[in-house]
Amino acid sequence: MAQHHTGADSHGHEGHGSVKSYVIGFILSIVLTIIPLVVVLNHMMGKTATMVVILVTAVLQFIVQLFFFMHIREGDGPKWNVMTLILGVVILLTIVGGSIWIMTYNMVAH
Amino acid sequence: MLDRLIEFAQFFFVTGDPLIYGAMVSIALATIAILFVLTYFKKWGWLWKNWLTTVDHKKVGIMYILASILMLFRGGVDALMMRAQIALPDINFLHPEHYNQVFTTHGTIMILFMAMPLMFGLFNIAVPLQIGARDVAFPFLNALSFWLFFMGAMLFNLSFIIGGSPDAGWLSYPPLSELQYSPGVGQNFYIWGIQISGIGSLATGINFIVTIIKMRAPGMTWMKMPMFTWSVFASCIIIIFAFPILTVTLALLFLDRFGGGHFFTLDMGGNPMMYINLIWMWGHPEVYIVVLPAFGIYSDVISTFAKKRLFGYKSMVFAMLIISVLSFFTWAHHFFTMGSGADVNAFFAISTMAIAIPTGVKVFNWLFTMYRGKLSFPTPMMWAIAFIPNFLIAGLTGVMLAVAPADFQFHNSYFLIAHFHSALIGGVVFGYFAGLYYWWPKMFGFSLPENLGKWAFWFWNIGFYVCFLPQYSLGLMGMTRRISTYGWDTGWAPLNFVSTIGAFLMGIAFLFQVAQIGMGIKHYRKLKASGDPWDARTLEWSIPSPAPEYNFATIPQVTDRDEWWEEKERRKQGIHKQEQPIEPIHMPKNSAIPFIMSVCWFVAGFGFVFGWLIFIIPGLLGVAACMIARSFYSYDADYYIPVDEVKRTEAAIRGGSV
Amino acid sequence: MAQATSHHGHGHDHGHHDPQELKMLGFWIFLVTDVILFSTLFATFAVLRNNTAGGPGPEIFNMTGVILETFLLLTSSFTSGIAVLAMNKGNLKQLLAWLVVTVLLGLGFLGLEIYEFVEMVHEGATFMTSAYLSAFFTLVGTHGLHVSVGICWMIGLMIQLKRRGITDVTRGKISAISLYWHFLDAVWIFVLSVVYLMGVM
Amino acid sequence: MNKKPKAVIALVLTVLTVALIIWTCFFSGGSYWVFDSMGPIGQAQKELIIITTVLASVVILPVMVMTFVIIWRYRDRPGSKAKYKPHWDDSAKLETIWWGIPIIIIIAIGIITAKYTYDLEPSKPLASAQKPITIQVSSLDWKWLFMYPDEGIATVNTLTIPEDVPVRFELTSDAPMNSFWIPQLGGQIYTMSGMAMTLHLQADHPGTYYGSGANFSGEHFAQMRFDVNAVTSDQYNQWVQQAKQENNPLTEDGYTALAQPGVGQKTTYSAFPEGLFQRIVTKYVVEGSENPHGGHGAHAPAVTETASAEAAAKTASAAGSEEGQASHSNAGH
Ligand code: HEA
Ligand code: HEA
Ligand SMILES: [Cu+2]
Repeated sequence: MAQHHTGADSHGHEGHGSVKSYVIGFILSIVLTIIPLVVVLNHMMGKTATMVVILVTAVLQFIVQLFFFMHIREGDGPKWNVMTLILGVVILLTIVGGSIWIMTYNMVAH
Repeated sequence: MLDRLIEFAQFFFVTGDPLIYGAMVSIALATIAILFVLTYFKKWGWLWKNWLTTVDHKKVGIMYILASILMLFRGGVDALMMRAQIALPDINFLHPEHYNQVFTTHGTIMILFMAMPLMFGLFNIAVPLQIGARDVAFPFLNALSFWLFFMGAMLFNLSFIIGGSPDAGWLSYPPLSELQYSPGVGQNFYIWGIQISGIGSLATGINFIVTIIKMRAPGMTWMKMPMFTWSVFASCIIIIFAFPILTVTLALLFLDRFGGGHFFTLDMGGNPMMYINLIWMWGHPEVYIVVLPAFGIYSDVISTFAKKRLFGYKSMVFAMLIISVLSFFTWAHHFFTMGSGADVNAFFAISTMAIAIPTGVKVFNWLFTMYRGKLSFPTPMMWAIAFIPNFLIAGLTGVMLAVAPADFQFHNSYFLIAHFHSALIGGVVFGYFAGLYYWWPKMFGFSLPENLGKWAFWFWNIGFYVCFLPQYSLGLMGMTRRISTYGWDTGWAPLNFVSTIGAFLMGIAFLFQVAQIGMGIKHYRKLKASGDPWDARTLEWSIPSPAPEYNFATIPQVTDRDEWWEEKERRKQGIHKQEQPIEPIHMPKNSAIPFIMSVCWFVAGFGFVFGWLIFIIPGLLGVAACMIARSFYSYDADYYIPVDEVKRTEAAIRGGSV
Repeated sequence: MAQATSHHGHGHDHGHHDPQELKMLGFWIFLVTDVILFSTLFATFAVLRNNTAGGPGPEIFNMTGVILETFLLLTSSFTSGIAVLAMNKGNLKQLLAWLVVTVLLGLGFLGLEIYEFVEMVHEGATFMTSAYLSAFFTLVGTHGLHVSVGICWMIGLMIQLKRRGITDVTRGKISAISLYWHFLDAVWIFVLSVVYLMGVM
Repeated sequence: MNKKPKAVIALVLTVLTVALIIWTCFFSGGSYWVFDSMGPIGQAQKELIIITTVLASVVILPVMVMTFVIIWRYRDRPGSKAKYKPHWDDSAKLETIWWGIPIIIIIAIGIITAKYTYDLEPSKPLASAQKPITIQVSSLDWKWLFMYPDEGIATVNTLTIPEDVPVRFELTSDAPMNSFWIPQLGGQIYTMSGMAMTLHLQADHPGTYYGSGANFSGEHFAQMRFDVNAVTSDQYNQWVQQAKQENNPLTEDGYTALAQPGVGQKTTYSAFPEGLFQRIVTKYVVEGSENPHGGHGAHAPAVTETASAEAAAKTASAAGSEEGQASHSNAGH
């Protein structure tokens, strides 16, 4: 914390974590990267299962980044950043899912 | 040597059409005239200091509005040329190729370079004043947005005289827009014109969201915010999620054309349908981006001139937010006939219709704002009222189009053209006109002569119906859009002729508006407006017209919705708020970077259009240099206006009483 | 409800909003728009992923390189976080040191990525070969471009830090770049999962 | 100046113009092809249009009337007896009504739409005792090529079909995307390169109908119109015989020339190259493009050299034939 800063705006985003939280985050993300790598490279599971593992670990990893590195829980007042992010993710899923769904029927002969 | 020069000129300039030569000459003459006037009256410094480098939201707003009126003229002339060509069968006024360019530029200019900037202009004029703020959150970025838009628009318009205009429709579907079928530079102009101004739009979206979240005057909770500000917020939510899609889509098309990519090509596995899918993911939300602020304007205008609080405020807010989210789930209704199967069509048909529900709620609430009100009808109110029947027709036909199997019969016909002009003119343009007339006194300190305004109104309104009602019929008679001619045997001639008459009535209406502005300027002393000429309700009317550069000498303390109206009521009862002491006011300094950086973008964009590295490289280097300059030297980009000066200004404009 | 203005620092100006707070929120929203940008690219990639037009497919990936890249970027995300911690302690030297480490890791990542691209082009897998590869190079390349911009930006900030030390303004800028850097890491995870892992599985 | 007469004049003018427009809309010679349906699909679509329009108008029209009434009644005038309640801004009861009614109407329209969407899915064969005939359509720059695989003949910009017989159109494009539309028979569908679409239509009465391209495809797009001649079965057979005898065949070279950009004339050919349609559809398929990783996710089966071109066309067909549909459901896991 920057108590010694007399600047007006030392409220807000400085509460950021500690070395500990960064280290935990780092370790978690490494583990979450290794899991799908191992599963995929060794062909350990069937297609669907592998897919699920890849996606689940990716999402978990994203959450780890958000909480341990990007500190989305911090700051006072309403969490505008979280709200925009959630809406963003909804639109993201729409874009990707919607495109795949619609375009399934319009694959070119290739 | 000379031969090669001529050859180059023939490739570079658009040749062979007297209309275009005429346009070139008039553009050249106008430019020379402007340069001369600026030099003769020694106005270059004034132009630079007061306009080109300004970061004041009010001036940025005015520049947006000026540019958009210019674009309305260009788009309108395009429309009249089209209508002249198809007034009757077998007319040879425009060659087919030229006709295609005209409707493409008409659509693109009207939506991206007329509606969007007019909307941003009104955002800039009204939002900070309505929420009691000194400026937007990022004034520098705001100026940059404007100049990016402006340069993008200029780049796009340049295609008229240099290189050739795009001619693949306002959304440029591939494969038609691919190199294979459009080898000219027109499509590149399209891509870069929109791309450059699109970055600006995205930045504006972010800017206003932060402004509205963070800069409201103390006491102005969300549920006390003026409805226009709410609508801007809802519209900006759509902007920030929709514009990145556009950016990517155009970038991919450009990569196809410029870098040999295969996203949307026919060969090597490309899939043109993916472009259609992507562009509508932006394109559909886009129409709600432009219509939501219009809804906000109607709300403010109607409650002002009904002298009544807006009915159902909470449901209005809720409806608007639902619309902005729902607008992302309906895009496929623009290609029901692509054969995506019954599941897809059924889903998107229903999601589209669902938007009718919140929209309807808004209509009912407007009606009930007027119900038990005391209605007066100055021009802003007339536009607002004319909108309602108009938009009901647009909505009804919208729902008809949303019925997927029925759309198989409507798609790409004049029925569709009529639907979206009803929504875009009756909904969007009328709304922005209402806003423009409403805030005009606040912008310039004088009102516009009402009389000419009413003439303009009636010509627009009648012209609108005469032009577009017949088009519904034409659609049902099987007339398809984007055809440059048709045969006598079709039986479409009489209705088309009527429609063209309507278009020219709207053209006359526009001339009335120009005259109105001209007369206003001429007699501005007589038309001088007070701070609150409409006896209105929201904070922007609590300060003088035009607003001083710092807007509010002291930031108001808000206690109610319609704060200014309540304040007037309180004053009538003799309750006066305690005056806050004036303090030094913190202001951003002017900056030349937005202008210079946008010029650099223009240069780079021009280079990309022709594939000329001698433009691309310096352009991009210039952009980078501007960014670095901003990052390194913006540590003292602001200053304070001392108390004395504020007091002096206030005394001058308010005639002594602070 | 946010009455942003109610807590202002200088105590004498109601129109004054904490500029760093505004910028942070603006920057967050910008990042979310970037999420949308990437999701459009992901959607394009997903739709075109089988359109190899007889050309090479995912079998040509050099997974060792990709795994290395991943760990470099992960680590750099971590070190950029540590840099922020140093900044919060007011330790300029440490801050600069960690930023240098971050930049080096980032450069390593970029170098490997460029190497991978060059290899692929040599094997005949170019941007122009097929829709699949166009989508691949654009998606991965856009991420790479973001990383490059981040590196330039970080170097620029290091120069500014040297000149001006840790102030409110530089503090805001460092917070922004570290956020950006974590964000790029998160995007990479999805590139790894969707492009590489699902490709070779 | 008294304002009222002016407003009245304006109103009268508006009413007059609207009346004039309506008059031209109905008595000026054009005919409403969309409502003058000559086949089952068009008929069903017309019904659907009428049902949904009426349903939607149930709210829209009263609102329209209400608008005028409210504006008239609450205009500010001296001695107005209308109530003025500046602070009345909320009513739970009213709000419920106007959230509720549109919701109900939209649910109704939605259900009807969904039902018709499945019923009128263009790839769905029509119920008929007659065996359908197949016509292959390709949009070219800027003309329409029709091929009759069963009869072995082909035409440009003119289409002849037997009445009362379902026609199965297979559609593709050898030029920028277009849309195949015969308003009096039923709705349109896109023609796209590299894909084969299916559209089933039928004419119930003999006659000549207007057909056109509905999706902009470049310079002479306006010339992409064709006639549809619906004739009796006898006449149809006669026409086929005549077509075979009196015309030249479309050769490979002939097709290459035809596919060049340019406006087309009505032409009939006695024959056309074998498998031309399939070759157009698979024109951009690269030899040996079997995807080693294909088959997962939503993916239309890749076309291999071994697969017959016919099958290729079918599998590539978007919402194509039943086989096509089946392959989708497989693909979707
Ligand atoms: C500002 C612009 C705007 C607005 C607001 C709208 C509003 C709507 N639009 Fe429109 N539309 C366009 C601009 C707009 N549109 C454009 C530009 C195109 C074509 C682009 C191109 O192809 O070039 C287009 C095309 C378009 C299509 C594609 C047609 C085709 O290509 O074949 C469809 C189909 O569903 C559609 C539907 C709708 C619907 C359902 C609404 C709804 O939001 C309308 C809702 C409003 C109401 C319904 C009225 C008020 C409601 C009530 C009083 C409540 C009760 C009502 C009921 C229960 C019905 N529009
Ligand atoms: C906000 C958007 C907007 C606005 C305001 C308008 C305004 C008008 N539009 Fe536009 N239009 C679109 C958006 C818009 N349009 C879009 C998106 C398309 C689709 C494009 C595509 O297919 O790709 C389209 C297409 C379109 C078509 C279909 C073309 C075709 O498919 O072939 C037509 C035809 O009638 C038309 C007509 C008009 C008319 C008459 C006006 C009138 O309101 C214009 C009023 C006129 C003026 C304001 C001009 C004033 C000028 C003067 C008075 C000068 C007089 C001088 C001379 C005559 C030299 N428009
Ligand atoms: Cu839409």
